[in-house]
Amino acid sequence: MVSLSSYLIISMILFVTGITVMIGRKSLVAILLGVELVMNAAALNFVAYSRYMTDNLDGHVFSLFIIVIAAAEAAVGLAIVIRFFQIKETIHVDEATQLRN
Amino acid sequence: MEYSIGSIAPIFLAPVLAFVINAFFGRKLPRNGDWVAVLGVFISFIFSARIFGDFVFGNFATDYYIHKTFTWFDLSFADQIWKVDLGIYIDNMAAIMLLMVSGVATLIHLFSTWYMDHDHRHGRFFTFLPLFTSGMLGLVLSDNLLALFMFWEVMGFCSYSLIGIYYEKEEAGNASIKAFMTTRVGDVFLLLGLVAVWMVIGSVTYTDIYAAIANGSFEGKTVLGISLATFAGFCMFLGAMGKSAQFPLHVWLPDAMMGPTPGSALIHAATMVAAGVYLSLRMYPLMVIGDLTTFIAVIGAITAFGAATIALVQTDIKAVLAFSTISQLGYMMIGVGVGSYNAAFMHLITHAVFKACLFLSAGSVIHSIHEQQMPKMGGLRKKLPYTFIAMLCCSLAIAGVPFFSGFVSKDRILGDALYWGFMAGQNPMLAIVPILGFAGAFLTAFYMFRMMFLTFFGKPRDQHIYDHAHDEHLSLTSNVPLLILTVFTLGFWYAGSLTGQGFVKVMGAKTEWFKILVEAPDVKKFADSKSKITPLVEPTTVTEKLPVAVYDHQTGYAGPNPDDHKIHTAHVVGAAASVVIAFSGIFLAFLMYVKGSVKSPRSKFPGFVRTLQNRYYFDHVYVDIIIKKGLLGLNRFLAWVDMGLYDRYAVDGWAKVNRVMFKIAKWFDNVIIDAVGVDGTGVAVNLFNLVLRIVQSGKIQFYFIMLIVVLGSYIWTLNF
Amino acid sequence: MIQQLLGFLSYYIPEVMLVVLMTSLLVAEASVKDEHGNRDKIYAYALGFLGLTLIPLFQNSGKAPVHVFFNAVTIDQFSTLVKIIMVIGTMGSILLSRTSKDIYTNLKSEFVILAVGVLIGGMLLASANNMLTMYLGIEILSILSYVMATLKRDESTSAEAGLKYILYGGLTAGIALFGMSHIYGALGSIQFVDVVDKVGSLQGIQLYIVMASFVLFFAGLGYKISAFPFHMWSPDVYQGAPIPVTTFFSIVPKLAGIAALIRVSMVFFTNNTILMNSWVGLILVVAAMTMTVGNVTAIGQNSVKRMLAFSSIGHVGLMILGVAVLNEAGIRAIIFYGIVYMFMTFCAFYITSYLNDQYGTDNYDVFRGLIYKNPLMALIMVGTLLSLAGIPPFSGFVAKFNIFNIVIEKKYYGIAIVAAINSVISLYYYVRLAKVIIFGKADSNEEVVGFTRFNQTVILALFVPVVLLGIFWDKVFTLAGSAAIFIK
Amino acid sequence: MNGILNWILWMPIIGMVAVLLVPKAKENVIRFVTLASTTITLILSIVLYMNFDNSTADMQFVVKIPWIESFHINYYLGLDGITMLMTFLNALLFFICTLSSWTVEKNLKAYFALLLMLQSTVFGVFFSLDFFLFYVYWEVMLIPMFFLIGIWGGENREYAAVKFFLYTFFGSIFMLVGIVALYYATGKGPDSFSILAHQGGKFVNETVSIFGNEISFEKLFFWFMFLGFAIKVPVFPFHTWLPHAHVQAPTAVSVILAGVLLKMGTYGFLRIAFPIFPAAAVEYSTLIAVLGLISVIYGAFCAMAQDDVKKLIAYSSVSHMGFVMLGISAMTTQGVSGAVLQMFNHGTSTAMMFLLIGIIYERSHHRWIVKPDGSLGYGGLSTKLPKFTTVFIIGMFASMGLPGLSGFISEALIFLGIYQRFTTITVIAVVGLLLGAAYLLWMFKRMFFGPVNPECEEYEDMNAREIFYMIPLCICVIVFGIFPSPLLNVMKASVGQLVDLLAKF
Repeated sequence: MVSLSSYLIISMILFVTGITVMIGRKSLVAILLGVELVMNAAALNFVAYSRYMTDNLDGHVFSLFIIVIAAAEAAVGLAIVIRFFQIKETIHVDEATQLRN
Repeated sequence: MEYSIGSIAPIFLAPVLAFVINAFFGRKLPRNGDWVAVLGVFISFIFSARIFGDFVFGNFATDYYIHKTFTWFDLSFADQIWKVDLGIYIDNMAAIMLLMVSGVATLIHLFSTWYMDHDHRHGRFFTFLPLFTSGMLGLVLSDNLLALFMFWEVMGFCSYSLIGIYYEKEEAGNASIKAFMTTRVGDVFLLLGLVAVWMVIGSVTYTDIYAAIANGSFEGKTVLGISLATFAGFCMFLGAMGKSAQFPLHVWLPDAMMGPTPGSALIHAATMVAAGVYLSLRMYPLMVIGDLTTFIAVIGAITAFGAATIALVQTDIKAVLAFSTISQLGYMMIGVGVGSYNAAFMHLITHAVFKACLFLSAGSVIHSIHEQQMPKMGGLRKKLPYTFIAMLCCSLAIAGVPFFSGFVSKDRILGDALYWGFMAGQNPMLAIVPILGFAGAFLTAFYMFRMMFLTFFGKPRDQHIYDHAHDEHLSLTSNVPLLILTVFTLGFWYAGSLTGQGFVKVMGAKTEWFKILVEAPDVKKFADSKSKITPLVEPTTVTEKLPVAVYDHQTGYAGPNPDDHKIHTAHVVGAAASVVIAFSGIFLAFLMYVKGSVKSPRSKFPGFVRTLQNRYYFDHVYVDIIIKKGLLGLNRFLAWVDMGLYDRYAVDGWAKVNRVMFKIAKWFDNVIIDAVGVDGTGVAVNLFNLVLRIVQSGKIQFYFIMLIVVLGSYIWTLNF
Repeated sequence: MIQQLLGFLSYYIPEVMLVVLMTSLLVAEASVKDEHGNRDKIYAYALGFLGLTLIPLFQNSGKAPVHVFFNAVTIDQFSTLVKIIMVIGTMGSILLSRTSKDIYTNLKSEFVILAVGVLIGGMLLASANNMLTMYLGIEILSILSYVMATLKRDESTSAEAGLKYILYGGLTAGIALFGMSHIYGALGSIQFVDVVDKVGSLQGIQLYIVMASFVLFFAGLGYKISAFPFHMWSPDVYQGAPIPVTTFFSIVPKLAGIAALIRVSMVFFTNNTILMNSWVGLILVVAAMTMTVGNVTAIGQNSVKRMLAFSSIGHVGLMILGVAVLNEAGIRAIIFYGIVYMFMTFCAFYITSYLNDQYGTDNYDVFRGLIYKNPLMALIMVGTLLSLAGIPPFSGFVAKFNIFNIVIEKKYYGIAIVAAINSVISLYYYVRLAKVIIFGKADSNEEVVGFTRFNQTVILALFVPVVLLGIFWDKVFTLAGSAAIFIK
Repeated sequence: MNGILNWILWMPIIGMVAVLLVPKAKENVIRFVTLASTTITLILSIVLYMNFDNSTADMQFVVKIPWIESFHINYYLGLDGITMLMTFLNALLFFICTLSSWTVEKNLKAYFALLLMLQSTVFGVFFSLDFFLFYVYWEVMLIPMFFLIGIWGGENREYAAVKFFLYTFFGSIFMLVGIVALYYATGKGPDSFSILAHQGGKFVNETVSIFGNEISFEKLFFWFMFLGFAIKVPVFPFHTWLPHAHVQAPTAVSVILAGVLLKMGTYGFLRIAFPIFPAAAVEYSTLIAVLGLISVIYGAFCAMAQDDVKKLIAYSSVSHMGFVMLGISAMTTQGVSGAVLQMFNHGTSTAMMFLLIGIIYERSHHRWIVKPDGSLGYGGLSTKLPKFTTVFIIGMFASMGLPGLSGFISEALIFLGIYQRFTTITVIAVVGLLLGAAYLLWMFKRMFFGPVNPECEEYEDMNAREIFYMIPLCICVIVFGIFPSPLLNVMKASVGQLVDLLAKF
């Protein structure tokens, strides 16, 4: 029997992985992927909670919206990364240090 | 006798009016308005003379006084009553002072019209001279310490202006500041003493202070652990020391001769320096209960002797007179200290007369030959016969030769001092006071006649100067004032007897008038007088005529007891000694400077002579060490601390702190992230590197780390 | 059902109008033939339409508060007022973009479209009444903002700004979502209407979970209002983005974020003392840190835009204090602050923008001696700076005064002192710029091109409220006071 | 008569608007419009004085109009004895400053407009009986000052202007916190922003909690207010903005700064800090007195070391305002009366000094007593400029506290007052009098005595305009030195009431 805690643990792992990727990886695309992971962790939580803890479908609806939003965000994000690549000819995150005090 | 305010006020107001007229219109008036000044002072002389006449010849009572007050300003609100009354207080002493001040001042003004005739500061001089006089007259008239202080300061200002009248000369400017500042040292203490008395006793009117002393209000009151009477008396005496040029605040007086000679005459004789002694006399009861008399006597003795020694080596005729003034003021203070109240006051008057005359004579000499240095004079008695007569009489007076006024007054002081020092059972060390007094008297006789001989006798040392000296003619403005003053250097005016010791009486019933009329304030008589603390109806006239009392020393004074035969002995011994000392001093001067049979011992003590010439290095210590090195150094240091240190670092430092904070923030971004983080050595990033085995980090990611860390810490803080 | 939905829509006319506007603008832009021609018609249309949306908004402001769309959205005084401010803010930014050279001519209508889109998101956020709508609002707001930040697309700075914005936004949005999910788990509902009741009865571990999750949730909102420690993106983005965008960013998303934050705070923390105490402690620290970091960092800036960006962080710190007090007075203070801050920001950015157009940079140096070149603009700029610093008689003072008021009413003296010290720090850098403007010597006496008569009139018109609201603020303050949050 | 305060308050603003309407080129018109405005204000303030009722400590000529009703903030003006003196001083000094600014060349129009604005704000500070209004005026005053120093100042004017602005703002922002705290402490009632309503020690027993510590409300907010006012006075150690501001400010602004603005600080103590927090004031009076004492001595020491004559006078202001603080901290009738009188007298005498320095500056274009290279900047001015010297002597000796001139009575009263509470401090403070004389005389000697400096040969004596505007000050200094009653009678009821209040704690 799959319990709530299993889902929560998985989502926690997803979350931590996502954060770690965002912090650690140097590729902009990888960082965007990290964002997706974090969002998916949340979406998973919603669904799991909706299934186990509550009697409504709010969580399910929420996770659907998350998927849509994540897609939109990824689209915009990739567009910006492409723009960045066109200008800098790299997607290495450390190149984005032009703006500073 | 009733006095309306109109018969008293002109004494003070006439010279003030003269000042105002001269200040505003002096330049437009003929002769720059000098006649206005003379007239103003003369009017006050007329009114003073009337009061003097009434007091001395009309009433002839020791306790008669006039006291009128008016409210100056009033701070009363609801049930708090506090107001400041000023008033006029004339007793015998004040009446005598008024006559002396206005009389001497009139003559000095008259003389000045001649002396200053072609001077380019003529107008300015005659603006301040009447103000100066009015300051002194106001001081004498006032019934309380506050008004006294105000006039006291006005005189300080006038002396500043008169001494610095030739301000284009460097020394004049310095001398004027020195005069003002040195006296100001005393003044602020006088103010302090005044404030202390006022706030504890509730009034600074003389009568109220006397009443407070009689009622014991001073007992048990302390200021900073010292009894109030001692504190206040000491502060006031410091004020008196400043104005009356007592050691160690005497340094300004010699320099005060930078002004025109008649101005010096006014400062040295009738007005400013007299104010200090006058204050000491007014506050004599306070000095007594404050146990300050011994201190005063010792200070007086040191001043009297020390100034006399310095006078020995002076070559400038005015400098000799200046130091003699200090010395004589020392005698007056000895008089105050030893309880010789009457004689001290008499010496104030006699000294004023002969010192004014001496200065005017010196002025006459200087005006005639345009030279102040005595070594360049000599033989002038033929050229300046009237001046010579005047100066000789005055010198005899100051030396204490019988029949002259100085003998009467100074020898009474010395007699009392002799008794006080040797016979009154005091600390034997205090015998130093009469010893210094007599030694000073000898020196006085010597240096005065040194001056006389160098100036008027012998052969001209500088023939050129002698030849160009103007001959003297009798004229109202140039030498009649001298001669008038000369007349009053005779002793019988004051003593009523030729010798001053009561042997040959010439004035009948009024013989010894001075001695009878002037006595130390008997505080007990004031015990019931109305206090100022209660509101008075204004204008109030408290003219009281108390029963005539025979001169009778009350117990409670440290002064000599007239019943004691010892004092008589002391006076006789003192008089005899004085005469001997005076003549021996004159004789020694004669031997040294006319006969030349005694060599001056100067060459044997070059070091001591140099010390004397440098006036015991007081000026050096004050100006060069205390002021220039100490005070200015401290000032510069503090100013540097203020702007260079405090303002720059502590105040502007706040801006710097902000900038540093900003730099830290920037450094965080740049160094930690770029240098440290990118190179893989930064602490935070490096930790992640180790854990995650991911090689590098970047700026955006640093933001992430910060965010996570802070968020984590928020959660941690909130939940545990 | 349809009838009910139409009934709901009657409250939602402004948003609907904006959606219509946005789509019609897309069409209109597509029909523009000359790519580099001016777009005055589009501007006139957009501004006029935005002006029209104010009418239903004002109508809404008179109505009784209500939850619409099945508790998903609430229309109350507070949200309506915030929306009005946001609409005016958008109009101002759009007006600025018309002349600004910072936005390429061919992208001008794009700016308008995106701004209207962000406005829609902001409006949704301001009246969001459950976590989903709130999340949607944040994301609509954010995603369009990312694009706006990258609008100067040929420049690396702009691209970098967009990049930073989106990466940071993605992370915080993810974290916030994660937080929301746990809140949902703990409380069993995403509706604020239900949350209010359930929060009151929380016990033990649940309390901790909710608190911790809320902190995560706060990351999403805190990032939009750039509160410490979520502020780091904002100076970079503000600097990299074109000036009209920066202007827009410092008004609309911020206000929407604050509105959401205050609503959430009221929902979660008025019914539970334990939670409330924790939250107030946290938010006070956040506020103190936000203003301190913002003001201190603003000191050393040489770019005016960047300085204003950091200073806006400082102002947000003050506005957050209005959240911390959790009462009507706080809301009132925030609304008033928002109104005033909007006008001040406009004045400052307008003038900066024109100078930036003239000289190609926004360094302090371009302001040097402005008083000799254009005295009126210089005086307005100085007045605005003084107002930002909180000097009477300008309205910035009144706004700050109100913040002090609510804080001291709650007896948070410590934070009042921090705010006071921050005022001094902020004055320091504002005066630094004012000093340059007035005391500096101009290099040349050339006219500043951007200040046409029309633009000057606009700036003057924007400056008038800055002064008037500092003197006669009673009416506006009463209006702000009517802005109650409707929860149940 | 009731609206007269409105007229006085807004007359300068009317003048300012008029000045702004005049075309820039018509400089004489601008000057005369300004002069007309300040003259009318002066006349109105004299009318006010004549209609003033000495017998009551209540506020007179009260104007009260609701302003911000949500907070019960009123446009609330009133006048008592202390204010009356300050009003007259303000009107007089601005009248004189207008005349002394006749020769300003740079941007005359803006200068006069700002000057008039400054006058109005200063009146506002003195008249306000509503805390909010008071604070607004207090702060608005900074703006014209900032511009006046920053634009028309000397070489280092920017630094001075910013420093003045920031320093004062630092103090007043804390005051704002205090004001708001008072509003809530009195329960947001209709009088909660009224200054008068808070007076009388109503907060003695209240406490506040800061970071978990219970602190007396009075003590805490007394210090908040203290900070605001002490910086304005300025009391050591908050004094360092003053020399900068004075040295850099143009003449008229220095006059106003020293003559009126510094008095706002002490006025704040008398009107706000002491009556509202009497218990704290009494408790900390020793500390205030010590700070005052340090100001007196330290200011005097620093003054003596200055080579710049304006800086010297600036430090002398620190010293003299120290006396005012001493008088205030005495909390006795004499002390407080003396302090208020000293506020007025320092206003006139320092104004004279600054004006005179301005006059000589117009001729020499420097202010060095001793130039940085060690040579004298002036010398022998007495010979060249007799009229100037005469006026200078009057101003200098008044500043020094010479009896017969105005400074003396106030200083004497302060000493009488302070002696009753702090004997030791009195004994040390008299040294301040001594030092005061020393630095002034030394400066005077170096500037006026000695041979005529070749550089000074060309200087002209004061012209008719300069003499004309010095005359009123000379009259004030001399007449009020001899007859202080006109000033003391006006304020004694107000002072008495304050002292009565403080005596209860």
